[in-house]
Amino acid sequence: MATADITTDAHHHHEQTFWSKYVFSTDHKMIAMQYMFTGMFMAAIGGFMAYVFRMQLAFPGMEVPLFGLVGPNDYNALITNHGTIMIFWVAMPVLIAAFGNFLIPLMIGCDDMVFPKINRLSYQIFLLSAVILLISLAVPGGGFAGAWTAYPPLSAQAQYSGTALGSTLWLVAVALEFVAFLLGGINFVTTAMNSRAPGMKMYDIPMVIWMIVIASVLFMASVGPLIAGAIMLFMDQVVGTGFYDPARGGDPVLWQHLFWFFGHPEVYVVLLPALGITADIMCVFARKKLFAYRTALWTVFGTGILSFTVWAHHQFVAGIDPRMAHIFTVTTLLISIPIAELCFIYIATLYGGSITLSTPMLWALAFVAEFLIGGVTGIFLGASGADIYFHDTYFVLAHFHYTFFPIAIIGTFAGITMWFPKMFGRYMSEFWGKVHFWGTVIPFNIIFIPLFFLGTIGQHRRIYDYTNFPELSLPWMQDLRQLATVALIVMLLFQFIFLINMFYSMFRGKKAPKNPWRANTLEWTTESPPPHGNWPEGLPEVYRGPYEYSTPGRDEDYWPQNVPS
Amino acid sequence: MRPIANTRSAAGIPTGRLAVWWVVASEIVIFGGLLASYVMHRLAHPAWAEQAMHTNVWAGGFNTLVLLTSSLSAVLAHKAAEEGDGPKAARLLGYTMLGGAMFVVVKAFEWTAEIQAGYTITSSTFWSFYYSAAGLHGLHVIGGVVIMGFVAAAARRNEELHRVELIGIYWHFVDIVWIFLFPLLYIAK
Amino acid sequence: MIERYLVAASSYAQDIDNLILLIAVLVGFWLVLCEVVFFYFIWRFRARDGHKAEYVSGENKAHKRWITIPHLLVLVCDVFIIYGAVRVWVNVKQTLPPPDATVRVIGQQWAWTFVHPGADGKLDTADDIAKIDELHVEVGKTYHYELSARDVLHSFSVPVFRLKQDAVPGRIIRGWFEPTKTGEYSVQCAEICGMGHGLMGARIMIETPGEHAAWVAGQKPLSLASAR
Amino acid sequence: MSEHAHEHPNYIKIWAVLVVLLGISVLGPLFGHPVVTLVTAFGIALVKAYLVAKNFMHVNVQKRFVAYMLLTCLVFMALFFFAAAPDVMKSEGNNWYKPEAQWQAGAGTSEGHGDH
Repeated sequence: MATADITTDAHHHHEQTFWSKYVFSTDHKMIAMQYMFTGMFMAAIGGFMAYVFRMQLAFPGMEVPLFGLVGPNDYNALITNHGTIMIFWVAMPVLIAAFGNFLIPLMIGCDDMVFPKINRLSYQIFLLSAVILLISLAVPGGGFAGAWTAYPPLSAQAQYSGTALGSTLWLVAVALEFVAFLLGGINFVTTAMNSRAPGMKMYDIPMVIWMIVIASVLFMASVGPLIAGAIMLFMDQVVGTGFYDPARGGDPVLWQHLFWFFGHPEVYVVLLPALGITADIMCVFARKKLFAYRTALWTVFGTGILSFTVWAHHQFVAGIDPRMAHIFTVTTLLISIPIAELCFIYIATLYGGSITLSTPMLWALAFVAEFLIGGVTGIFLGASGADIYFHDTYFVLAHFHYTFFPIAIIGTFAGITMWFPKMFGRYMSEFWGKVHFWGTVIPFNIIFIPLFFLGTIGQHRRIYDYTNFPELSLPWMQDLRQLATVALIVMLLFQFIFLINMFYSMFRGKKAPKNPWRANTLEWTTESPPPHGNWPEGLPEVYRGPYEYSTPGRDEDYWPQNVPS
Repeated sequence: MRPIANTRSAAGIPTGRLAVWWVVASEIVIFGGLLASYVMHRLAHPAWAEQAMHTNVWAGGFNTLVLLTSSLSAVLAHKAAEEGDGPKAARLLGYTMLGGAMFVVVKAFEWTAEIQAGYTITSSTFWSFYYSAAGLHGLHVIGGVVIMGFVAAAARRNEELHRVELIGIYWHFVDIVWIFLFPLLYIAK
Repeated sequence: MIERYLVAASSYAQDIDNLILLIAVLVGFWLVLCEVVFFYFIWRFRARDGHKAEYVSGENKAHKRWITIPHLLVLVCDVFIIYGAVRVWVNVKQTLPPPDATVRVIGQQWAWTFVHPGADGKLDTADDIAKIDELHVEVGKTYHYELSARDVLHSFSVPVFRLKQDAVPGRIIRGWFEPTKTGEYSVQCAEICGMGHGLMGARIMIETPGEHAAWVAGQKPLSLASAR
Repeated sequence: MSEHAHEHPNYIKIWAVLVVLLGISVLGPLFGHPVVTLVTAFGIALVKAYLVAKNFMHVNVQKRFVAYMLLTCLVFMALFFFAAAPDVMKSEGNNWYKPEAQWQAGAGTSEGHGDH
């Protein structure tokens, strides 16, 4: 990275040591890399957990290779932490923090985040939270085992859970993670609002930036009640208060409201960045303008606001007043309108395009195709009458994996393969990228389609051994479970191809030029990788929207944002 | 070294102030969630009125006065900073910090008396809310005083004067939270 | 649809299955339509030499029609689904028909206690029958259940009834069911409740009036103390 | 740095008003009438918060979206309150009740409702 030594008048560089360059860096690109690799590391742990408990489900009571026997509390701790890690330590850091950090300054044409030191602090708190979470798995009594939703009284009182220290550390880790993302979110929003390149107006901002910013706003506006709830839960655990103890005037249902008031917007917090990444990739590789940019943007605003009004559909049968269910059924089904509209916009964007099926494009298209399945199965759960039956079955589980997997895994791979040349200045192997793509997407469907089916016939969640339920341990059901487990192992093994491809390409891949995909947005106008300060020759100015592909009357089929007309 | 990004202002509000507004917005939902939970429980338990009798209205009222006054000196510091008078701003911020410290000291005496009278955080859920909500607010006061110390030290040297306003906005927000906590915890009986 | 694999044994099970079928048909239509168009576009507009992409902004009315009309149609489908969901919900959860008998269902770590009213048909009398993990009901009769939890959250789930209701400590929740088929079926706990959650299954025996009377007659009444 | 176009109001006068309002809210309960207490406690808290936000925080001279942003957060909290209250605040509802809470309510005074 010799380019980092190019200095401008405004920047004087002293020799960067390993520590100041890679560990205590305030450069947004380095912080993005820190978030990304920490997220990948946590994904490996979460994936390993999935392997262990899927093995237990497929072969109950068997000693799982690399782990050993899975006891009931181990099982509960594994599923709890799998969920927590995959959402809070994989989807959030990679989709929002890593891509947000990397893309926001580059795509809006400025040299860094507005508060580089707060940015660094955000990562450090995040790292601390990850360490605390990992420690919580190893403390006496075992890790927290009350499901990622942490419903009290199970989560609040050690006499019921038996994991006194594990529960508290888990809660502290989650709370710290929220603090990290609040700091990061304020940085993202402020940067995108204030530091745009001259000439970049509201409708000139690339979709992915809008989405990350809206996601950050949603996060900031929804997480507060849960932070308050976490303080109360912490007090219940540690001090012995009775906020959630009905015998002492508390109410366990309060936590459910506090949790899901955050929990549902949180779905959109991770969904939106993935949608944004996909939109940008589809436009580049279809050589098309995003269909109805303004409509799409306002649809996303609408989704964001609506997402605050639907949370209690997670609680239909959880003891809320049955009359409230009607309101939340209506709002939940209403939110299908903007999401359907976005989906139509994505499909319409392909119309009349010139589509190249490169690796990033494959991931982006797979995101849309798979997320559709996750989206429509949500309707069953949002409709109160049908949810009576489906609640807490594997149908729910398969549904949200069909949303979260496309978001957190497919969306992430789309983003990484798209911006890898910008991040490291080299290409990844297309061939191995495609092998990895098919090796991930096909097994993914083989894992979860059987689980949809098992859920539909009444298999309930978070059970470590179905042999206790004669109706659920028929031989053919066990076969389906084994099928899902085998597919999972295949999928996990294929991830090694990605890791090898990524690390090999990072050092040995073919050198990439500034703009390998012939894209319009600003990040492609600087070096690959961009030096410290991003544009050594001066920051760019913006003259048009981000999606001017195949504009009539031009020879080239793209028209970068920074080229004067 | 501040990035160029920090000096841009496409939204029409200086970056620092914009960020503080976002901090305030996210704090609103934190305290909002806590207070909404408290109000629900309070309305559900009329019997808590009896517990609330044992809070010290005069201590709470005095603390309200202290915070209102400290807000006054904070806003006067902002005015001084805008006029470019760093040392005066620093002195006024000093009064605000003094107010914050006094608030915490009064709180300490008040809590000591209550705990000695047997009203601890686990006595009942009313007291749990009382200590948790006031405690969270108290942490914000302490945090504000600490940050204000740094801002005042810089302002004394006529540096970073815009930060006087930023810490002031935060401080007024903490004040407003107390304006609601005071009737909720002390007066409603 | 579900009935092929799981018996529908309550009066409202069929309604819930029908609602699920309705949703499946409506969303299935949209899913298939979207996926077909999506993959068709990918194939139809693949990159070919000497072929440039069209410039479609999508901002004018003629273009926008392609998304506004479908999304209005989605709205129409939503209205049908809401109507169906609310109707089922009101019937299952909100309005309770007058009961023939009431059973008390108590969840605790990690077992279900079922208190049957006994021969006199009333709870809290000397002939109540308390059973662990065993619920006996009579086919064709309307039951109310009174659900509570002793320690943490549990969820009273009877898949053949398509019924599920969380048990919350500190609350008594009432609901109803009417068994329509005899047999022995599974009762689950569908809310994680600690280490033994995976063991917390019970059985429901749906009996003919004769069988049920014989079962009641064969039980020794339990003392009142254990019933509450 | 931005130029503040606004005039600085007389802060001391606003502070004096706030202190008087504080006095009223402390003395309000002495009348012993619940409605009076309600108004003096929470009505005045709203007025005080408005005065502080407008004059000390200068919300009124910011770009309009700052006020909208803060108000939106408050609206979300109100939404949260009204959606959670039917479960948490009430001691009985459609087909459910809380035996503990009803027992307490029966033992305690029924007065105190409408405090807020």
